[in-house]
Amino acid sequence: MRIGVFVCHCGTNIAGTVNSKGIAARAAELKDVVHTEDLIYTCSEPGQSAIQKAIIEKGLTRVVVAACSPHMHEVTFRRTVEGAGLNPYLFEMANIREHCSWIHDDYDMATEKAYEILKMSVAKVRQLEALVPNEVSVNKDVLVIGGGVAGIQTALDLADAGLKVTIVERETTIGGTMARLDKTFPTIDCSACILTPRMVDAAQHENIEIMAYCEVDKVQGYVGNFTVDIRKKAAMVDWVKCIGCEICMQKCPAKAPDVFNVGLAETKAIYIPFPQAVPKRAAIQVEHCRWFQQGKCKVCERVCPADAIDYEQQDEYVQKEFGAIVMATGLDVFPWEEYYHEYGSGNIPDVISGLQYERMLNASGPTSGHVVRPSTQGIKGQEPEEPKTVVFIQCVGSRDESVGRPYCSSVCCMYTAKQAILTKSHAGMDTEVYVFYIDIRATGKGYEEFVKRAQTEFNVKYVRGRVSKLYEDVIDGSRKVIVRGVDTLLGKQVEVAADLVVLASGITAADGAVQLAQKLNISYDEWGFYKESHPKLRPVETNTAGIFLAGACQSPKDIPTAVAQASGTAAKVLGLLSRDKLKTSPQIAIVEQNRCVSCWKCVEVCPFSAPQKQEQRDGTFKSHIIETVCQGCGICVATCPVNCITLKGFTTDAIIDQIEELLLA
Amino acid sequence: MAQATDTTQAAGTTPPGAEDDVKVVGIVCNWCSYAGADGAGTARLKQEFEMRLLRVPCTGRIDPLFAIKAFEKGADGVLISGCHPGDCHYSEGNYYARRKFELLDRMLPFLGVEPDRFKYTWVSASEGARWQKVVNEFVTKVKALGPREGRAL
Amino acid sequence: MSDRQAKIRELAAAALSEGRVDYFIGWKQGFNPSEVIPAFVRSADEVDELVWNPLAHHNLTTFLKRKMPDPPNARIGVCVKGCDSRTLVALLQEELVDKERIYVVGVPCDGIVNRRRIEKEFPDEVVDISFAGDTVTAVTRAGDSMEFAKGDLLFDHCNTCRYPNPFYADDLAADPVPEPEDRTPMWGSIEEFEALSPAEKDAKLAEAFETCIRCFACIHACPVCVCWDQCVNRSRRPALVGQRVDTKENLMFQMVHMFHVAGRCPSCGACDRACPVEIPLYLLHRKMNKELYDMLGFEPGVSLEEKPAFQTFKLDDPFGEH
Amino acid sequence: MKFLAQDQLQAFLGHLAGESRVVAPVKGDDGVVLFRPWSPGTEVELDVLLAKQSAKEFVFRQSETYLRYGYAMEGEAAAVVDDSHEAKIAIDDPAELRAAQDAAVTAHATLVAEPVNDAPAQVIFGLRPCDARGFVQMDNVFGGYGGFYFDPYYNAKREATTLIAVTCRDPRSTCFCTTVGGSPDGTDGVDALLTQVEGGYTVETFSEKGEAVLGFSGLADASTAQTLYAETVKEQAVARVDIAFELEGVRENLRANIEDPGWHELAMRCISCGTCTYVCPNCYCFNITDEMVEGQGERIRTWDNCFNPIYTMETSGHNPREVKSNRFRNRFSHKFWYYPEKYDSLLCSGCGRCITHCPTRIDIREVLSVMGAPRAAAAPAATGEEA
Repeated sequence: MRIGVFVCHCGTNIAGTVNSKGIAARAAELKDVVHTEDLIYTCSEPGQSAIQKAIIEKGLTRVVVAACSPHMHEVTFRRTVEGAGLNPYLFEMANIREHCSWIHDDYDMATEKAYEILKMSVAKVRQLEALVPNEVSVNKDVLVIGGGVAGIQTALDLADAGLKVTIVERETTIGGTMARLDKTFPTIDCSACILTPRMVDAAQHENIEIMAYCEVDKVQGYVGNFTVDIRKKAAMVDWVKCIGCEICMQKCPAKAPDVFNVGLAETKAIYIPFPQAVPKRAAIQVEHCRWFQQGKCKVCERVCPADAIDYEQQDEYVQKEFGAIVMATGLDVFPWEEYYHEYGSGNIPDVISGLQYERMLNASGPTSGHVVRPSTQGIKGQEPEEPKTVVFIQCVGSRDESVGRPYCSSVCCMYTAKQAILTKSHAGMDTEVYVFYIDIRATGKGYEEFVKRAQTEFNVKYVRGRVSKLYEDVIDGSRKVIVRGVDTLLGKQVEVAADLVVLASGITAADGAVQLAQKLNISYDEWGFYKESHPKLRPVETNTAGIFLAGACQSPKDIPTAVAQASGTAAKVLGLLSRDKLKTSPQIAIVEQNRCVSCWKCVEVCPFSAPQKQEQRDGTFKSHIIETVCQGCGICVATCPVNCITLKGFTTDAIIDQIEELLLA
Repeated sequence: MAQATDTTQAAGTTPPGAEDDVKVVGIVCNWCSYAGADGAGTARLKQEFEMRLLRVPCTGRIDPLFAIKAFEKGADGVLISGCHPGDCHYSEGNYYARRKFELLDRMLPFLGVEPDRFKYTWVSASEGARWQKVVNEFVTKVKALGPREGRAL
Repeated sequence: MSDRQAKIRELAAAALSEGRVDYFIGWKQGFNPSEVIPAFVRSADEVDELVWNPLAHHNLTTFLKRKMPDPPNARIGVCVKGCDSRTLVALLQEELVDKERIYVVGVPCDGIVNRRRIEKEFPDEVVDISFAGDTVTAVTRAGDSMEFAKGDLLFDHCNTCRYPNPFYADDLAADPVPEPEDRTPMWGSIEEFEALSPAEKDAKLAEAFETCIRCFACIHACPVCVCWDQCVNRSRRPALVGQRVDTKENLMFQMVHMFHVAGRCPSCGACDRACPVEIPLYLLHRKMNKELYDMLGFEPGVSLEEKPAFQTFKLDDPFGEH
Repeated sequence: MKFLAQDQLQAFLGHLAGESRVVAPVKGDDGVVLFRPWSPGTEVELDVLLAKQSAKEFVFRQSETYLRYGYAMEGEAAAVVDDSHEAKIAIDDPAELRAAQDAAVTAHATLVAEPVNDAPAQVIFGLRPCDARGFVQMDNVFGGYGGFYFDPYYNAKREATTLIAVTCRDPRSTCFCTTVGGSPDGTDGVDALLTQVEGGYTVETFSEKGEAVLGFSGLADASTAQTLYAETVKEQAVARVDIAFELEGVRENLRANIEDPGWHELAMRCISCGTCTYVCPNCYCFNITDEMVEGQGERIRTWDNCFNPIYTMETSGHNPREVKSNRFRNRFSHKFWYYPEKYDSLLCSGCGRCITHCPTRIDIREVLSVMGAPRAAAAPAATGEEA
């Protein structure tokens, strides 16, 4: 065995705290180590070729690189050693950066620790064996979870490239958040005018199947071969018959809160969210339906020209096979009412969220595009009042530790500017518009200019400072919302008596995102946003091979960014599925059958049913692990009492040797 | 977090070879805790010096006997860390591990190993700060107990 | 007692003469009349050597496990006490014993005498032990005799027994003996050890395991320890346990046994009784079962349906951080 | 013949401890009597006839390091260089490559090995004649009998050991020394023999090592009465040991009965542990293992036993004695057939420990009276895969 040890300086990242040269020299005393070397940037071209040079010229049969985290460069160096003709699995990485030089200050101690980490890696590399990947065939169909703009974009890109795509959308229509927006910044072009054609394209695309009002119930399998159980929720309407004529909706006597319009208006128990819905199909909200709640009514059944109503309908389950899965589950609006009691907890009618205002501005919205004060709505013989003074408050549920949302929602500054401008155009230029902000984040193309326009052209008054309190008061006979805050630029208290206050409520992960992540075994951060595999190098992949991210499910995004990422994701998926066979990791478990005592504990514990009872020539049964099914977790290995199951790359001997090496007096 | 910064003060201040020089083995899963430790490193979160990490795919891979072996071979503390329940990359590994290590945790004191010398916990890939806190608190406790020379286990 | 003995003989004879089993495992008197040992009876006319008395401590289910039956496909009749039946159930849970090939005679039990407690009382050798009601009379070779109250001689797990009647049996050798209303387990003598300081515990263990001779009696006598020839304690690859026979490795050796039977061992005490140097193995296994019970309310071998504790889990197991 | 007064016993042991380590039967807190290194003040347990284990362990260690070795990397290994590299990694000709490699790497592991054989002088006090005879029987194996292997490790300790035995005043029902040619007052291998009499012990010596112990000043000359008393004690003891089976013809019968199904019957209750062989004063099978970490290692000899299921496992995976009853048969046949054939001596001194310590009380006397006697024409053995 000829081991080569390469110790990285990583510039000063490592060498600043660890004597890379020193431990490289010391490593020469370790058994089987025939070559040691320290390199300034091992991952650089010269660094990698140094390794290859040594492998070839000194006939190294094992390689240890002491540098950064294997999560960073294990793949890189595996390729490097493979390039020099060495099996890539005869390589081990010692993490002396993230786990040492970056977390310690004392040079001598850090150096000592780095050497111990290196020794452990050498002990492990001695135990490694050459491994060869398996190949599995790939299912080329793609599942897109979420039918918002990101999901639609990914689906269309993939479908155009010839792949079969299934969009699973939990609402009755695709469109997501964007479908609820009026205009989009910075172009102020109509949101629906951009989106609805794409929705129709998706619906009509021969390669796309839209499964609306469905949810992913269970996911099994692995990259290239996922098996997904999908639950078709009972709409109480036969969608094959339904023609989306809306008659049921007009005749239905039962009112229900209008979720699509964020509660600004009411809809019916049987409903279609909006006129351009795709698919345009009705569904009954059972909890509001008279028939289901009181056992009488059935008006919809009587009026339906297509005889589509089916009160007996049950949830259905379908199972489908996919090669890749794209998460595009989008976002929800931060529930500010629960957190901002100083803003009235939602009890002040004239304090509304940005999304509510978006609906108000929308021509097909509850007020047909008229800007009104909700407190003056629905009063008999009185027209709703148009606000004369409108105040926008930014960063509600963003950049606010006190409500556990330290992050920036990244879209509020811009949509506030947009809404401020639209307020002028809807309610007249004479409307007083204030924006309370912390900082203006206008980083996108044409964004800064857009904000400037709001301030100059539309004379929107930007006040830098937080609003500490909102409360109602009656000033000269008319009801106002008093906005009390501070102007940090002038350094004085300001108070505005507003007719309408719009909160730029931030973005939070979609409701249920975490539960879904757990079904797919992908990781997520503390706010429920899905975690990318690497923030810079693998921004659209998850840690679970074959599962990708698109749009705001990963982090708050505006439309252009979401769409750009969605197309990037599509490209990644295409890259994956362009192959007919996939190499699977060879770091899997294997049974040494002549030692198996047939206790079947492995069969019991495996989450993937990889171990099977295999009949032997003598008629007895021994455990056998199906290579392509095994995911290499090693649960069976730790459960096997005789230790006759070996996890390649993480053998018990390798682990024990590392422990003993470390504890060696 | 507050605590983390507190314990940070003490981090890495022990000179090598001091009598409270202890050896601590950490066995962590590849997907969550190892990545969490990476995160802590990337964020330059200072940590106690004595922790040495061993990477395995999943806490489900860890045989309680590894911990016992470590103690037998002279470890002064053993830390096991993996994905939070529900987040296991292999969906179930940490559930099996949780049972095994709960039993180990309860048995070790009976076998003459002080409770503070063993801990099993969950640190996700995004919890670098938590990792720092876990390491510093654990190692500090082990240091307080000192080395376990001349112990049978 | 003797009625149970008669019934055992009767059931054994029937099973053998009807050809339902190839051989029948019970207990018989040892060479030393004060000892009872396992008996293997192959024909109905041998059944008279079968005995039942409070010295019948052997857990005969050990002879059902992998590699024990001779021939391997033999149909076997076996006697089980309440505690023995729990190891049998544990074996059946994992299909380590073929239900179809065994005929089980359950013997309701009112406590087994720990012979070692008697022997400790005499320097001389005990050659006869007789029972009259709750009085036990022991006679030595020199003819000295001493009387004991049976209650003082019982095994720890008999004093704390909650399941005196077999869980699993095809026939019973007697009507079930009264069972305690309260099935909450009691843990007998471990509290004393629990009370020691870590250093003291370590010292005690060191003292005990220093004398271990690694004879594998504990492991081979254990009914649920089935690896036998493949036991990882013998294995050099992986080398989980060093072959050096010293206190540390001896302890490690026992840890392997303990953790490999965790969740399947009802602490029947077979290992403890088999140990030639009297290492208190029972203490360790008892503690393990106590903790399992506190953790999960789990008792091994009390239901054919349940899975061994470590081959399953609950999403909401009530421990660990969340 | 000398006399050692009971009250002089501790002083006597103290005297012996002056020159050498003293090992004696001592009762532990758990009431278990074992041979343990003796230290002044420690009570010696002579009432309990047999210590749990024989004294074998102190000459033929259960686990003995007899070789320490280390690998050191020498030669030109480290090529500690800076960051500039022009990679020329194209050497096509394998021979040329090989040459380049050997030229480049002179680093090689050198092995340093050093034998270990500590044999401090020791006195094993309070063992029984059967234990002492056990050593004599084992001597054949390691002592180069008939030009066979001479083991320096065993012999170094054996020579440095003085055996002071005590007559079995009260043999147990499981004792059968007389059956196998021994005696409760046997002198085989005994350097000095104590016999318990009124108020103390008579002391006889049978070798130079034995005479050496007479140097103790606390010894008196034994009175005639004491001498006579000792004789009586011995006679009574011998009378109390039963002849357990007919030794005559055992070897032949074992050979004849090798395939007899009786072996299966007798082995039924055997759990195939190693207890009998490990408590036996002369079972000598051993195993050899290397324990190594980071180039530093020890070669260890540890007891093994023929009941170990993998005792005869071959690297091919084939195991000629996979069947339990075959291993069972081996132990008795070895002691009373194979061994005698090779060394012209039995390998059993009749201490009976294997009987009293067997978890299922398998009785060597029963086995030999059944299988060591003529059997009805051996029926084909019940074949079984049990092991």
